[in-house]
Amino acid sequence: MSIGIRRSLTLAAALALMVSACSGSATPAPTAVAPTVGPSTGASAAPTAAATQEIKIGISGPFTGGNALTGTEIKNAVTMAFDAVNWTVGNYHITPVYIDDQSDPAKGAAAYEQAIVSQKIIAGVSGWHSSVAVAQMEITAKYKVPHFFALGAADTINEKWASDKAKYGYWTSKGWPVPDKLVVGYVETLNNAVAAGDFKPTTKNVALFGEDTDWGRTVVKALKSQLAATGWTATDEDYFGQAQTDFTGVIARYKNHDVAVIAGTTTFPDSLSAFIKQIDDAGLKSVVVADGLGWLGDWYKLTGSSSDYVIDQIPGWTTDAAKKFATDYQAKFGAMPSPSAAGLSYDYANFFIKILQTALADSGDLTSASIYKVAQDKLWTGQLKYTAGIIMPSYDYAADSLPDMVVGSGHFTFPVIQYHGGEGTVIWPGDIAKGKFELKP
Amino acid sequence: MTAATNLRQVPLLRRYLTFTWITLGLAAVILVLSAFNSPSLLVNTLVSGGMWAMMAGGLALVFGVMNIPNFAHGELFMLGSLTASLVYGPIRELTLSSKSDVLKWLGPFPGILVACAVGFVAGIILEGSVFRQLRKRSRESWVMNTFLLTAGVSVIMQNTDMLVFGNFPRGISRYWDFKPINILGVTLAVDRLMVFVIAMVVIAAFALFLQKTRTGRAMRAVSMDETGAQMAGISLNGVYRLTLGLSSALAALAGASLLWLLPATPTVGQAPLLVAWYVVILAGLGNVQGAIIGGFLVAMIQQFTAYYVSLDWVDVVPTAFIILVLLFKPSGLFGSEVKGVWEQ
Amino acid sequence: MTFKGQDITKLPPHLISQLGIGYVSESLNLFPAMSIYENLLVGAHTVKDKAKVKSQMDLVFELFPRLLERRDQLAGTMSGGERKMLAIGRGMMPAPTLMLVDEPSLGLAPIPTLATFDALKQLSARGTTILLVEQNVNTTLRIVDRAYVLEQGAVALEGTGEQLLHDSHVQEAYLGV
Amino acid sequence: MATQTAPAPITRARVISSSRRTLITAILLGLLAIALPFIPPFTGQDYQRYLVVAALVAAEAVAFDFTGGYIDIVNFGFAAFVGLGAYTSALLAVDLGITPWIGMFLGAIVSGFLGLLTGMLTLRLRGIYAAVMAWFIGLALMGLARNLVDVTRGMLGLNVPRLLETSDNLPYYYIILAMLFLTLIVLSLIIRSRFGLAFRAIGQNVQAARASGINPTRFLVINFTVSCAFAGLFGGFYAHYYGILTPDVMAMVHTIEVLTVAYIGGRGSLWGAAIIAFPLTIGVELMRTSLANLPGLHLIFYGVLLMLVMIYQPGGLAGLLRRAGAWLDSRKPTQVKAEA
Repeated sequence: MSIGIRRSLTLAAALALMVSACSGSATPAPTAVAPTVGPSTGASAAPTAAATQEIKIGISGPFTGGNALTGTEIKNAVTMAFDAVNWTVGNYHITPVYIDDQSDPAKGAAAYEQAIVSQKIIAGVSGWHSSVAVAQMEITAKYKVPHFFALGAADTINEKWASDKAKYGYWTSKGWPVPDKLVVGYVETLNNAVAAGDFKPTTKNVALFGEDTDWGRTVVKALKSQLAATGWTATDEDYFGQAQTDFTGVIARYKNHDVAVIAGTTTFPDSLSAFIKQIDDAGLKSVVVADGLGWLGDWYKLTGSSSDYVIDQIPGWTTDAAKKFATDYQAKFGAMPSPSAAGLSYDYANFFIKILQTALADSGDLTSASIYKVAQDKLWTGQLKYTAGIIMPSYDYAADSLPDMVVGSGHFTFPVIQYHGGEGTVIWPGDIAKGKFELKP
Repeated sequence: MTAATNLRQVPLLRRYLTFTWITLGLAAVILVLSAFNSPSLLVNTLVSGGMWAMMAGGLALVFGVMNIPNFAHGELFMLGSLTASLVYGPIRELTLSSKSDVLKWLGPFPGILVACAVGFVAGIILEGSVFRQLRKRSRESWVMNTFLLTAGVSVIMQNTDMLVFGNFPRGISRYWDFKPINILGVTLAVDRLMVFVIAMVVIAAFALFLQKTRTGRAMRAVSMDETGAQMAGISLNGVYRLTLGLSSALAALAGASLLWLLPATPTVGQAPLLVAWYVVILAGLGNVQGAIIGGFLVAMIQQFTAYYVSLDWVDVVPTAFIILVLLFKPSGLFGSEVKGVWEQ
Repeated sequence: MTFKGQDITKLPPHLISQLGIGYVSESLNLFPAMSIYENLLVGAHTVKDKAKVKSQMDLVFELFPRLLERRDQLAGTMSGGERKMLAIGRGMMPAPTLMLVDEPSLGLAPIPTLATFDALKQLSARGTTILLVEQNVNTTLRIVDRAYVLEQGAVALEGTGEQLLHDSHVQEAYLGV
Repeated sequence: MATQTAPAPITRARVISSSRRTLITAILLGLLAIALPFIPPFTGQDYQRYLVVAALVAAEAVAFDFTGGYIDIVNFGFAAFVGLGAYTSALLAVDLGITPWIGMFLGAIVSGFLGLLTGMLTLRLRGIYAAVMAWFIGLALMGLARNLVDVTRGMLGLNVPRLLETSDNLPYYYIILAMLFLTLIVLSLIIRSRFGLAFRAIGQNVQAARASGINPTRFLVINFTVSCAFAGLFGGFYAHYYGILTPDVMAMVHTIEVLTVAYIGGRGSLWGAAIIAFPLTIGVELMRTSLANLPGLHLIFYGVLLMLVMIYQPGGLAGLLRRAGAWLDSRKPTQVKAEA
């Protein structure tokens, strides 16, 4: 009996540990919210000019799990942007609510619903996975809470958006266009190099690779169709899961197929750096397009000189403001940020703050409804754009691009770059190119 | 008594016409033939096989001696990887800047050795603080209970690593920054070759240890008959401690020597763990010798799938193959009625 | 329970063996996938002195020449009698002062049984105290110095082997005379 | 004399009272589960979503325990069977327009059929091998779901029509709760029938069971099939509740999630898993949101809890309650005596 009691006590202690861990900051029981109630959240009190009011904003991303690295960058960058305005817009004080989707659509949807209902966020910003976005779109539609600039790119989002714009329009905007619009840079780079005589491939064979996620599959699909349209043949197509680092068998096959170009994408830093090193080790002279290499801030530490002549598509820290951001970020969080996750999220967070300010100026208060109105009236029409960003010259949307932004020179565009010694040189588009495509000797 | 019949001497011909030997023979023939098509298949099979053998050997040891299906084996790999990156980071600058080739060759070893030691200590702590506590109380449903315990350890270690050291990959481009060398017309990075050499040396030392030393014999004895071992004056707790220590040291060693391929992240151990499980199930749980051969077999299947089919199927094909093997040999290729960590 | 003045009730099994108590269980607990030689070596696990291991092994092989013939055969492949010999041999390896032997005749044919008892007798002649638990009363009583008859958990009779062999109760109840 | 005759009636009384107590407790807990959405904080939509998740995990854990806790074969591939049911039902709805209400049951049939095949394969294997075999079959299944992009859309994710028009969580809760009750009742009835006895016999000792005239093969296969069919049913619910399906649903982590609940609830009790799923699932979710600044900390707590339970209370909640029940019973006779 005494053993039994001791065991029970231990179990009780463990449970107590668990409960006390969450009770500390658990939110008080919310008043019942009817499921279809519209923009009631947070809108109850009429704004009084002087008194400071509290609002909550959701910041979404994969903060734990396999993509936690990217999620952390997003979180840090958004936090830095809000820090700069002291978490205030007019007389509103903003409290962040971090929505951790754990890279899982089901968990992402649950976390988002919790943030809306219990924490009472009135709008959300940022995000990473497309599959999570699709699941969260249901939630934003259900509560009519607008969400801005999640980086999920796949066309499943566009399809869903188009299927019922009134409903899914609360997923107001994507922060990343469908890959079709971006990979055009690679295809043009390659074809221009062939036309100019800088690249004289013996075959027109291309090997395509991608991580086995919505992102990887969409990019490879886009690359494949655009390359096929310009006379290339995809002889190899491989997808791989997280932490795949042995590519030697695949590379042996590439060798036999005599591929002229190896092109693909992954956000897994270990996979991509291993791939590039192994291509180099095997002595392959093919042109390597490694989309996403620069997404990891410290990638050069992993690849070393193997990354020379590799082609990527990423904005660099080119402007002084961008360099300052990168330095500040590194000082604060101890690691180099990536321009695509941290940089874009930083710009979008600032754009989001601008939207909040506009909503306050236009409607006199900050509610889900007033914020959504700005999206409808000003963001979607192109009236409101953000040109003070550190990555892109301009972030703007147009009726025919929605939910994507306008892509192209002077707007949202990813320059194609080629690496030498860890530094990228812009080689496309022509108007901002700083160098020429070079073949690996 | 079944043991006796199973081990009773069988005619030489029949002994080698078993499912196991036919499979291995076929594998060898295919491997050699395919080498004419692409020699890299042979070379890469050998090189990756060495890594898997090292990883799976430790897993097999723990199951063989202690009956623990260790799902935290991947986190010990992670621990090795992390330790090596922390230790090697400062040393790296030093050796890279030095003119001496000897220093460049030796530079990576302090990190690898420290990682190995840290792994050993971690294993001993794990045994004392977790498995020993359970053993003192109950050995009922031991295999499943310890499986859950290791799952718990895995979750705790992964997330602690994330909280303390963060998510960003701590990696290096290469350990041994020399020109790739050419073997059979295959260019092979020096890192890859060195890992193969390390794996072979460690496996050989490990085999010798198990077969020829007093302690190694004690381990094998415990794996076969715990009561008998106690009667002979062997301390079970001592053997358990050493077993988990050694197995963890092997995993940490693998993690450390693969740092150039797999940068240290909290989840870096998951993929190697899965492969190690493929290997031990294919070979027969708790059989170190089988695990070493199985490591090469799984490496071969993976290389062939990647080469002839596509990378997409690289996890599915070994799985299907193992299911097939289990249909004919329900306890793995080298499984037998007699339990022993080294003996087939 | 004490041995040489030390309480051994709570000692872990491996320490008991280190005190010089050897034990041969009725199920033998051999290491089936090890050779005879290796089984004996494991038996000498607690002996650090290599020369002593060698001399003990020679002693085992002298008592059981059959084990020497099959030195490299796996324990799992041996016959019942040979396994029993090996178990006793393994128990002898640390040169115990007291050896507990549990039912050595269990499952053995008469001739191997006699051989086993003969070996035990020789061992005892060389100075090892042997505590034997046996149901094979007739043979046992002929070789032992002292015997105890346990009935329902208590000692019912005790004496030298010779005395008990001629005791009327023993003859009636156990020898069927 | 009196003391000698006393035990018989008391034992009978004890049996009746303890089974009556079990029944009353079960009904009370059932009523509590039904009333829960009206008790704050569960009135909120987000908490009601937790309730749905908890009830789903509870139902899965019960189906899991039916195999793991009785015939002692741990189905490491459980999540894959859930996923198979989910994909079957989802694809039927997407491609053929079959209503989810029928699709879910067709999914259950498909999962059950694969469970039958798996059961027949794993029969030859012992203990951990059977578990790992099921795991590998699950991995192979997940690989198929990932790679057959033309059919499943792979990692791109499948948009699945939802079970109901409404996005309110409450009706979903009652649907899954009804499924949970149904599962508990059906499986308990099976366990109480002669099947249950055979399952236990096989789980404890296959050889002995065979010796006493039980054909283990048949019972093992039946058990596995039933468990997997239920898994498939819940998979259908999963797909039509979340509206999006990716092969990740079949991942080992989900099996471990279910297995953990089943084990902390107590092996071989069915109801232990059903009860513990609620506090455990909701507790972890709350901890995750309240510790969002230290991501991963909630998982550490979870791991520690799991380990403490496995070491100090391997019988889980069911074992604890059984002991508490026995303790209550042991007090009764003394009361009787005192009154007498």
